[in-house]
Amino acid sequence: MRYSYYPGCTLKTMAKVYEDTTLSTAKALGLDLHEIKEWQCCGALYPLNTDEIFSFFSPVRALLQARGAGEDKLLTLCAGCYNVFKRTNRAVREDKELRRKINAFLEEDYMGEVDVVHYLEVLKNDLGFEILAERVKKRLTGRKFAPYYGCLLLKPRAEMDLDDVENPTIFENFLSALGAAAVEYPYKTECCGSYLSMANEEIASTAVGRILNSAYKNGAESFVVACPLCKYNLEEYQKELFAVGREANPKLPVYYFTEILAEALAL
Amino acid sequence: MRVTAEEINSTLVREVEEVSGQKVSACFQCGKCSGGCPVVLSMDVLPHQVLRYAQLGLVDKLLHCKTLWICASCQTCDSRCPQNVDIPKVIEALRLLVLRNKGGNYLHPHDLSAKVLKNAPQQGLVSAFRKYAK
Amino acid sequence: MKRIGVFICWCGSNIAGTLEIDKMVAAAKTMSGVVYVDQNKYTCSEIGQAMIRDAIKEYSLNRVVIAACSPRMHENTFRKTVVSAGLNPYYLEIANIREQCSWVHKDREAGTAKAISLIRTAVAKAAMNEALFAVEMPIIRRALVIGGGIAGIQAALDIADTGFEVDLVEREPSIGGRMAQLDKTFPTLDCSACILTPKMVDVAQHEKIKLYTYAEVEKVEGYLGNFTVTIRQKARSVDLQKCTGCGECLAKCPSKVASEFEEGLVQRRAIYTPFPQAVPNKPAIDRAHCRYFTSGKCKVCQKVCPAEAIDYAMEDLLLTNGYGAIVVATGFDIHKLNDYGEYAYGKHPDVLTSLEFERLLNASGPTGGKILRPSDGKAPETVAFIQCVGSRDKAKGNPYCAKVCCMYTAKHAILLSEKVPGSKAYVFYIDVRTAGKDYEEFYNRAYEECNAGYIKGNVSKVFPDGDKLLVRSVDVLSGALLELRVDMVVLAASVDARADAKELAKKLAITVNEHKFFTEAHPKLRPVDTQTAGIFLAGMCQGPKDIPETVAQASAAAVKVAAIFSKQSLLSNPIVAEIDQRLCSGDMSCMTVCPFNAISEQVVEERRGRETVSRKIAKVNAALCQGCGSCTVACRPGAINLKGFTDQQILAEVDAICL
Amino acid sequence: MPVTNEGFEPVIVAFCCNWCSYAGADLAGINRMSYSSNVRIIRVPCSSRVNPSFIIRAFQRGADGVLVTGCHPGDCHYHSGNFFTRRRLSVLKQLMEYLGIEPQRFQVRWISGSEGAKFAMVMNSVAEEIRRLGPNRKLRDVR
Repeated sequence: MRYSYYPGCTLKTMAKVYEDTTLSTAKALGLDLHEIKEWQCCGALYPLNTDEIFSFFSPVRALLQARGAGEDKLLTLCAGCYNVFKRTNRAVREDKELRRKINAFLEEDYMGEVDVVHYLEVLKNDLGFEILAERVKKRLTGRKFAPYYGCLLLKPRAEMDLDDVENPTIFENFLSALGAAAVEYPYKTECCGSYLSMANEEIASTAVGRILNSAYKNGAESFVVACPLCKYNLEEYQKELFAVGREANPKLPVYYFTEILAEALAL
Repeated sequence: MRVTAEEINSTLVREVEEVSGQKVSACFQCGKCSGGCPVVLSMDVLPHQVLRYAQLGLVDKLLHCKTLWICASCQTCDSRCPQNVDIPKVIEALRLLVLRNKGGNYLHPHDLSAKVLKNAPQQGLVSAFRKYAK
Repeated sequence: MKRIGVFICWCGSNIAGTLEIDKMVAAAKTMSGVVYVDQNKYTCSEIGQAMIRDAIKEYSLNRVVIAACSPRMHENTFRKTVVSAGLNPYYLEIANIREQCSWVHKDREAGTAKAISLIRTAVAKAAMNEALFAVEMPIIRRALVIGGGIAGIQAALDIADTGFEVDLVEREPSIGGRMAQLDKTFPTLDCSACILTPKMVDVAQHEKIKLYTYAEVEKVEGYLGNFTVTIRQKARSVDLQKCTGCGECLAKCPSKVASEFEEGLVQRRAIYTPFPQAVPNKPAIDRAHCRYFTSGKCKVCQKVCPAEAIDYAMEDLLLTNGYGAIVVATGFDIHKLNDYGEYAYGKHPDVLTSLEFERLLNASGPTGGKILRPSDGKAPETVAFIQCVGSRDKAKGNPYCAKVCCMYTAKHAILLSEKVPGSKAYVFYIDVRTAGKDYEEFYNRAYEECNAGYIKGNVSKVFPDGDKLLVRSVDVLSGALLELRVDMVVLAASVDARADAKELAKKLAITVNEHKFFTEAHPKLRPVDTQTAGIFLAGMCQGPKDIPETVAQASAAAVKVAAIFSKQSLLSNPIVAEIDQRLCSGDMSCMTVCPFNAISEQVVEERRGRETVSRKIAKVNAALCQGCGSCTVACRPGAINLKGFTDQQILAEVDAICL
Repeated sequence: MPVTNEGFEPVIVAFCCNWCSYAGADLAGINRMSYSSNVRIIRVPCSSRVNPSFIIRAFQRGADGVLVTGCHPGDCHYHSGNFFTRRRLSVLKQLMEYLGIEPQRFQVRWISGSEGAKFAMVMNSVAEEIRRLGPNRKLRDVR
């Protein structure tokens, strides 16, 4: 199975481990990832205003590259990139006027031919969690993870269409394929504070505190995430919460799901 | 607070509706947005009140509220809104009304803490500057 | 030879005061085919009508034009007049010179000129009028009621009490419907079973009512007065004649399945009566869950049955009966909450739907009428009631208001305060809607006397938190953010049309709206009728309504049925479409535009030279046709005409007007 | 000498459906709402009974304007008849405009049985528009 692959800025720097474990696990599972050339930052956030056009170009150019390489799927990892790409692609497909405007600026016309997929989605739909379970070399029996979805993977409800926004199960099913236990806790889809941590740290810290408490109370030993920003917030504010003594819980490590996948595949 | 008929017909509200693509009149004030907002405790104007003030034409009040800089666009509210109002889009439009004015930047690079500069992922920095500055 | 008489009415001074009668008389005399013209002060009076009758006889008139008030006023009066003089009623034509001339035109000359034009138009049409005959159609004076909830029960009893036969078809093993599941009813707190059960027994004992439980309507054909309906009597596997209802089998059956009647809170057996007061109080075997039917072994019920009533070989029976009218009373479904993960329904046992809570209240329910938490069997001290779950929600649920939730939640809050002293109800609402007699007072009682806390704010999320539930909401009015730890959450799940409403509508040739509720013929003036004559609606199947409204509509439907049955036969409306077989191309465009499914295909055999060929053409069912004429325009070869309003008649009118 | 429209009294044929618009006309009468006497009504069971050929025939026979009125869409006595009217007559309207007939000469209006005042108002405005246009010369038979 071949995919065009868009890494995004963070995957090449702060989240190098996310990319490394993705590439090694994909290879082990027989998934062929081709990084597209000359990609630019996706813009990190999907534009929420109707009078913006320029922020669509970068993702559409990447999608055009995927199409040019003869691939029908573009794989992403960072939840931010996934959100921007998936929504942009949907907008191009559904909004005729927007499509006309975007194409007026581009060398080639893009009509939304490529599908945007997340690695997690590929593992579920293209490989299949049953097959993944068979390929696991070292089952993570007895390990208790709190799957943390965050927002960008799932929302907006109508546009992302990855899983149920209130009761998602894709992480849980992934974990059970690896032989690990998923902790059920009601904060798994509550926002971690996102980019507020850049300027309003107090708010992000409060948000993380609630998630941490809930996961811990329900028996979690660590978090699994798919987003570098979620990982940063969960890790950074756990440190601070302990430093100021507001939270009595021990620190829960935060892993990218690909890290534990690599472990389970004994890579 | 006093509201006049002129304010209710404010053209600024039309501008917010145009930039956001949302109809503020669709909101029937059920409050489901505010109840579920993960950062609502830090807001001075609650999400449902953003729409109520907009319905009353009190855009000026909205342009000066903290809420615009606190919303994380996590889309929890709009994924539950029974009237299909995308509140993050309304807040984005208000934020842009501020940012597009002279001196409207909310965040400058020198505001960032050393910790953020050292450890924060690019994704977070790019997002913050897209939301907080021109 | 057309011999047309024209009669011009003064209507006192209503017409004569503003139009020049003499000029009209003079003009009418010159019109083609007119052999007699007269005037009268009040044509509708007995003297005026006698004058027409006499003139018809004396001058051998065979068409009559009356220039007077609107035909919507006196067309029927004058049709009877000409009939009494031996003419066909459709030989009459009316020129509306009062509402359309004398009352609206002040200029005497222009008004008179227009009146003359209208008379000329009426004369031109009358000259082309053909005799039309209403056909007498016998009525099968037996009604079918589909659905055995309170709506169907009431309709069946009311029809039967007028002396006509009724068949009541219910698909569950017992009648009773949703109302049987309820504990008390608002706003009086009558016990639901106490007022419903006697009616159920009445149905079973009424000599005019025949009850088909565990049965469904399979096929419907025909029209008002003469429907042919096929009913599928599902194999109950229990012989109702032999069964004594002793209940031996119910206790011994080894297969268990979630009880529909108890909303899944407890289990029933595979052989079951849905609830203790069931009518008939005899079980049925749910073959999908019966051990014998699924594995071929068991037969315990047969062994224990003292009456030898168990019959595993029983098969579905198809019964075909004739009915003159049908009442549809199929009720509603509770909205599925799959899209409301934020409320933790299904994730935490103490999050219930309102109907599940209703069963907890009920003395014959799973807790014997005690309000106890499913998780630990303790009485809840605080209960959050969340309104509008799936209602007023364009994004994930129904855009409409379910209408009953505000009131039953007030009831729940009141009953909670009675059953669990010291408890507290929090009601989270968007708006409280209490339009109805004594409803507002009932709601007042909930918060004034029964300690219910009403909070304007839709709950955003319920967080299971140990053995408690954390409810997060805003108080919209104050802007206060609420985080309440409660013991139980009750969700006012919306009401949906039945999942299979569309299929039934198709069988009945009636329509549904975008939410699959059956549509009434007119939202204000014909709220009980469907647009298919002879089929009526009662209860929630037409849209959300409470019990009093349902009962009122059911009784109204019964009167509509009785009104039809009060006659031995029906006179058909002769103004119907007619097909000229020779011209019909069989392209069936007419069929696609007919709102009443009155046009169907038929195959006719025709001689072509020496050969006999068969070809497809359209056929009008005169009993179904309502005479709108839409088909006449759709017909490309011009093979369809509307009797009484033929192309030729209307073109003659056009020509006369434009003269 | 140029042709003028002075003293021109148009003939306007109005097809009214029995259940709404004809009842509306009756109501205008009952309330004595005076309107232009140029309008002559032909009663049809439903506006969907009006064949486009009737309209063309009226113009050929010298009508200066034709009006078709029916129940408001959604309120049709026959449930869906006026939806067909709307579709068919909008096609005819385009055809008429293509032929060079002024759009005001042929109009379709929705008037309910309770709208007597609207009936009178529509009749007046249509009559006024057609009076301004002058006689229909284009489609009239040469007679």
